[in-house]
Amino acid sequence: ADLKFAVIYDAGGKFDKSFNQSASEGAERFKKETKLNYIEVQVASDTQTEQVLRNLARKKVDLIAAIGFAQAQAVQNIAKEFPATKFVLIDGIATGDNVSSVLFKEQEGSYLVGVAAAIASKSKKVGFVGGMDIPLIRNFACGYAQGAKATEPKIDVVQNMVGTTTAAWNDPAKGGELARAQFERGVDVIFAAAGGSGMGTLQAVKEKGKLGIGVDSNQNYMHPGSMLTSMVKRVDQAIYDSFMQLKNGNWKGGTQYKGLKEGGVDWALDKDNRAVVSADMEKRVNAAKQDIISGKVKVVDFREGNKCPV
Amino acid sequence: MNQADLPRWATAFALPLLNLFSALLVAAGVIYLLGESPIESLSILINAAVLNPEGLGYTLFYAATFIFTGLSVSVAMQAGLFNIGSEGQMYVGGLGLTLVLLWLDSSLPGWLLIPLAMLGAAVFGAAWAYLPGYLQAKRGSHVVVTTIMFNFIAASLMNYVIVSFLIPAGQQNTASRVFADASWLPKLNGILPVLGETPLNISFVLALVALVIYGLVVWRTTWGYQLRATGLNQHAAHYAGISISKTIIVTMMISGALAGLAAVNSVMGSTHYLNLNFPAGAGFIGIAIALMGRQHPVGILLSSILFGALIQGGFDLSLEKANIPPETFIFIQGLIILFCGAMENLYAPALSALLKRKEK
Amino acid sequence: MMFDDFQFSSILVSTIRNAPVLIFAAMAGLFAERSGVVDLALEGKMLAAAFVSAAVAFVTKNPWLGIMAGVGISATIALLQGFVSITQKGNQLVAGIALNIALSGLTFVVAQYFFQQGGRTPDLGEARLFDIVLPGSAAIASIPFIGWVYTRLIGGHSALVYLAFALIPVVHWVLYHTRFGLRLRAVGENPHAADAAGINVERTRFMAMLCAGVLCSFSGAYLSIVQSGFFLRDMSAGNGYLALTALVFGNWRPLHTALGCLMFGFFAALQVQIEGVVFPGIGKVPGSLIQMIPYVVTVIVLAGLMAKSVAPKAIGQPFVKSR
Amino acid sequence: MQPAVEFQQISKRFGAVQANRDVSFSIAPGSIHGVIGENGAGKSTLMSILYGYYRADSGKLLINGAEQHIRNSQEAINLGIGMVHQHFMLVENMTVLDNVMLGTEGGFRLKPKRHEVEAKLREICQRYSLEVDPLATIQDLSVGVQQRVEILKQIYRSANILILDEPTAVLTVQETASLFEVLRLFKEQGKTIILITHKLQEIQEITDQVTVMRGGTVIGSVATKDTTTAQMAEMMVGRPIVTHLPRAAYAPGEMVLEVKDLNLINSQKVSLLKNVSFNIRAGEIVAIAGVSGNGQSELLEILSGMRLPTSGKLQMQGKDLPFAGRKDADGLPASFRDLGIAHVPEDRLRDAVVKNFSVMMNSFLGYQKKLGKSFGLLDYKSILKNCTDLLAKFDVRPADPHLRIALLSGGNQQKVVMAREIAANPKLMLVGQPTRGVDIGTIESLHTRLLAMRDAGIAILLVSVELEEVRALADRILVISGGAITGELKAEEFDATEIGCLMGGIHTH
Ligand SMILES: Nc1ncnc2c1ncn2[C@@H]1O[C@H](COP(=O)(O)OP(=O)(O)OP(=O)(O)O)[C@@H](O)[C@H]1O
Ligand SMILES: Nc1ncnc2c1ncn2[C@@H]1O[C@H](COP(=O)(O)OP(=O)(O)OP(=O)(O)O)[C@@H](O)[C@H]1O
Ligand SMILES: [Mg+2]
Ligand SMILES: [Mg+2]
Repeated sequence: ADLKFAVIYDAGGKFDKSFNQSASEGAERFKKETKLNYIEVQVASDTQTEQVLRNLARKKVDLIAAIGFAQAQAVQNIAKEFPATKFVLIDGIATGDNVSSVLFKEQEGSYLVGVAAAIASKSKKVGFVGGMDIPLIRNFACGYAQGAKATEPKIDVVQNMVGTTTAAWNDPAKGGELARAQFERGVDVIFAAAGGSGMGTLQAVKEKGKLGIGVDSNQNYMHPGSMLTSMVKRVDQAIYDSFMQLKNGNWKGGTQYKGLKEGGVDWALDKDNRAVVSADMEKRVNAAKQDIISGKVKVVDFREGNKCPV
Repeated sequence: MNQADLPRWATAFALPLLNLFSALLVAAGVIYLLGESPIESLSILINAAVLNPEGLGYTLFYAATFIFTGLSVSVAMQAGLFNIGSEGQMYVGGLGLTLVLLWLDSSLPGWLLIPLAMLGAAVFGAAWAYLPGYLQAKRGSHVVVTTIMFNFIAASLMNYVIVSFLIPAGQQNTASRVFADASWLPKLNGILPVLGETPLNISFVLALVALVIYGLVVWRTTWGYQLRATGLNQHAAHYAGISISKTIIVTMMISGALAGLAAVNSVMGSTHYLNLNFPAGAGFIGIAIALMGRQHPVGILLSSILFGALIQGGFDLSLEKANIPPETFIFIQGLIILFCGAMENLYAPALSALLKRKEK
Repeated sequence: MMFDDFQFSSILVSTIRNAPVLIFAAMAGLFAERSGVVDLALEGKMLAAAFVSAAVAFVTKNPWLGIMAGVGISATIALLQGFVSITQKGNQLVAGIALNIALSGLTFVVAQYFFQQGGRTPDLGEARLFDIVLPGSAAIASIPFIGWVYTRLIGGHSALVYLAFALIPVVHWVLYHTRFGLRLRAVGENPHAADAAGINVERTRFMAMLCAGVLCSFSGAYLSIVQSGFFLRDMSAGNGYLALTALVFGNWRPLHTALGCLMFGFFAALQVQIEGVVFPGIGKVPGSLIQMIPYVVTVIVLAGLMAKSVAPKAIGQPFVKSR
Repeated sequence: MQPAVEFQQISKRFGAVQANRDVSFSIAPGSIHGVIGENGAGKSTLMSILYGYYRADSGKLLINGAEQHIRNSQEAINLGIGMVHQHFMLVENMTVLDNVMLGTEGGFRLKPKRHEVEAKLREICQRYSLEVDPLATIQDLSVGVQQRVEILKQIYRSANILILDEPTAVLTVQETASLFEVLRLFKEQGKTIILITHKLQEIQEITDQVTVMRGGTVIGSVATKDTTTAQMAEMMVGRPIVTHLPRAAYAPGEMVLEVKDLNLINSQKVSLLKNVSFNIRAGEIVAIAGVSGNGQSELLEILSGMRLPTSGKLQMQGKDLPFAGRKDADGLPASFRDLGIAHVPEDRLRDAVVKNFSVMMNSFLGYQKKLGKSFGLLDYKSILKNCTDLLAKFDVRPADPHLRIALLSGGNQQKVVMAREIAANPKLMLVGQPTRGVDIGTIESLHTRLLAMRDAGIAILLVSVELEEVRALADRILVISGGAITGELKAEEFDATEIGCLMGGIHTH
């Protein structure tokens, strides 16, 4: 019989223009290429996650992709219960031979866009708008600040979070307002890592003629000309790879950390932001990228000590 | 339009059923417009939520939480207080039991640990409701407004506490560590294996007990009498020597404690860790349940099960039918509340005319 | 970042941008509640209007058509709410909460059905409502203080912002200086007296609901076609409840209520500004705690300064001609 | 001449209750027509039908000879009918002016008409000597003045047929007199007036014709000058009414309540009670007479524990009443009850009953603590038995313990309250306006109860604005004015004129 695949999105949903969406793109690409179908589910709570995982495992799905750290515990439990089923978990760690945990070094990609922002900023004030105030998002902010400060030591990095509940991912009005407030304080480049709220931020950026930086997937296409770049987190690639490996028979469990070196994160340069990125900027950002890959520059992971060096 | 001239069976059963039916009819229309067969959808839903034993287990699991939040809102309503803050009280209640467990779960046996953790949940929930109660009683600040504010404050506070203190080092998930097995609530599938792998646990039984106690206290005791008198006529309550402010504060604390206990089901019965936003709106659903169930134990039980079934069945249905997103069931919940909770008289004139004609 | 980084000018401008969502909704609530109908469904009407405005603006490429469509849907919902609360004499709190829940689900389902973007509408692009630049801004902008006042504080907002602020005196005038206002207040305070004076209580309440529907729609339109540029599920984000709080805070009086809205707008702006600021002596306060500021302030204000607010007497009670 | 109003076979039913049954009678134009009857006889219902508030199930209504179908109050108003309701129909937080304008505002803007109406109101006030400030807010006005506003409204609207439903129930003697002056003026102007009242002397004093109702039907319609109050009473109740109730000789016992230098100053720094001192012994009825609003309500509230005094010494059987050191009176009435103080408050619907409770649940309000058994469980079996007994003993109609108390008439509600307080077997009974709005049959039975309590050795403090009631019950009369006791009389010294002067604050001695 054909192999069976499934993707479980977390509460953000498949269309979050962020990492869930990225995961769905990866699965979609796999489907196009292999003609193998997959099941999609969105869960609203941790209890449901376990229920769905168990149902899928019972239905003899071969590989289940669980998107988001919130599913870690449920994957852990079900993986133990169903050793024959394989799991790939994004952004979280679960143990077991049948689990592949994929973590991204968001700080490295964020560092690069921080460098770009610092170069692009005329006012030497750059902004960050985060969604919900959680360590993952703070890690984005921290990498961004490290990149900006490394490029321009005197630079100001203004940071705001939209909120403290899941509603913070769905409040574009506040996302836009935070951007406007930052502009009034002199900020002219903003990195938005806020899901749906970030859409509002980037809208405001466009409206005020400033520069914005997208997150997770390449969001440059949204407002060509006012997008400086996007910090891409290749969840799609991770999903695609994992599905492919299973198909090709070389799937392996274990924990992987994907940074610049592994191609897990990157900055986006395409036709939509070509005009905004100067040759000098491109050179300097790529240099920073090489420095990180080579280990010359070490970007601190906020989550390790729950604090940011800058 | 007057319910008074209808027999009891009509107001208690016929009208609510007619209303439920109407809500489902509207929902069926929407499902039809979405391009799916309403009848097939309904049968999937009923099958997934009620007929399939495991589905029923999930339905009752959700219902257990809703019974507690529904009771929380109801008891406050009896005193004339509209407690919108059950959500926040449940959230903070979850912190209470978590602190107890993080502290003691490695050293105490389950039979001691579980009651202590529940106590922690109740105490924290009550404490979170104390201030709105106090401000209402002593300063006349609207409890509706203060409890809404306290929900927001709880969300920020809990975010701060969880993110800053509870996430174990090196973990990504915004949640506390997993509690020791001793604290896991016994599951009912131990007694009823037919329920299969569901998180349904003894807190459902506790919820039933809470319903009975609620009914007894409110309708059969002096304190319940005083509570209701206060809710219906504060002047008369004062005249009767009832301390209004004490009643308000104590009621709010009981309401908060019940909301806090609502956390027990999902945190100690299912996830076994405290995570961000775990109440997921159960406190607000409690308002709907209290209103729909008319603050009556049987009503609360039935509406809790109905809502549990909608969540469980709706979720399964959305898995099978790609065109029906789970949000459809949020819409249907709203419809049911609207028809059963606010338009209870819709069919009263017609029904009473029908009955009259029969009499002749 | 240091404490002196804190910019008062930015807070003021931000306050002005934050307030309209609340002002429209609170004024809507004011009409409904002064007539005796509790309006817990502000949130739902706001969401429906936000969605319909955005969807129609997107399809027609015209924000004004979007706003009009939003008015239509919000008014329709308000009348439905009226049917339940006034004609059917149902529990008004239940009706409000039910509509909020139903519309939160329905807007998602419909948006998903038509646009397939996870309950989002596409970006409105040119169909957004843009900020108005006052005449002569370019010339005045460079004058130090006056330039800022003219181009940023007074100018540079969308038409809806001006509408919101213009609404405050208008609502005050309607409520206290017109026949409709007099009847509205009477019906909300003592419907039996109004009835005895020959006033049609139900019709007056329906009129009030209609006003509430129309005003509330602007709130939704402001969210989607001014502030965000698209519709997103649940984007009302509790603003309807906050508007009700402002109403209680303002004792159901238009000017005081508007003040309440501005206060919320101000504290939201303040909170944005002090996030990440190092306070002398205290250090950096965690962002999640700073998020609490508007709510903590509300509680303090309600408890301290303005204890006992007096609601319209007949609020929440359907009008029944007997005891 | 055509009758101004003619009822033909009017019937109206509420659920099981036939409120009006084939009511037929007519009212001559330019006359004052009295309508009397027991509580629940159907008077208010009939008038509500005339005013378009309810619609009759059957029957015809003729106004000035023409049949009319009045569907709502607006249509009644258009026909020149005005009504002053039993409970005032005023919007409390609005001014007199706005209340008068309501429903007749003229154009969309209020301003032009406001000036016009204000001028006209001042003119009317002058012409009818009604003292009302058009710009005052209703809630700041005393009931008497609020009543005047109701009348003012009708004059302003130039109603030709004016219905007054128990207008004098809350008025003082003086206020009633001035109301009647206005009514006589109306009559001179050719207006028709329908007056409902439970006070038969008023019928005697002012009406031309009187219609008596009982159980929803008309018993008869007679010219006032051809009848006496005793005859009317008998027609109403169906049996003769005893007006002078027998009582035992005055033999007061031990001291029960001592009040010394009682003062009350409210939050606006107004002194409501000034150095009030008096005492009550067992077996006597002490009445506080006075125009309402002179501090007697506050006095009752303090003595029942519902409110704290500013200063003063209060002793019950030689022991201080327990309010020392308290910040508010929250919960205090319970301790007062424990000392044997029972209280029948002035505003029974607001204070003494919970409208949405059944009669049974109201039958122990205030005594709930005593009924708790183990775990505070209420013993419904004995509660039901006690309640049924009380209903029978006090002849409450209907004697259904499970009926919502709001559905009882005011008089029957009052019987329930009185029954409850008497059953508590108190040492001191505080009674405020026990017979306000109650029909004479019920008054008779309530008075009989109070006298029986006195004879049984209970101390009773009666607050009443009805001098007739004071005369019928009191052993000693204290007159209160402006928060101070201005005089004391023994029962045998009763003199309406002197009391009237004392009530106005004029000392005669
Ligand atoms: N709104 C109503 N619904 C049901 N029954 C009513 C209603 N109003 C009046 N009744 C019934 O009609 C009867 C007559 O009531 P009505 O108010 O006319 O009496 P009344 O003569 O005015 O008494 P009172 O002297 O106490 O004012 C009552 O016995 C009551 O049972
Ligand atoms: N909604 C109702 N349903 C049934 N009966 C009613 C209703 N409203 C009033 N009644 C009846 O009306 C009768 C008299 O009512 P009415 O309004 O005249 O009493 P009241 O004004 O409170 O008494 P009073 O004038 O003596 O203070 C009562 O017998 C009561 O049963
Ligand atoms: Mg009457
Ligand atoms: Mg009466």
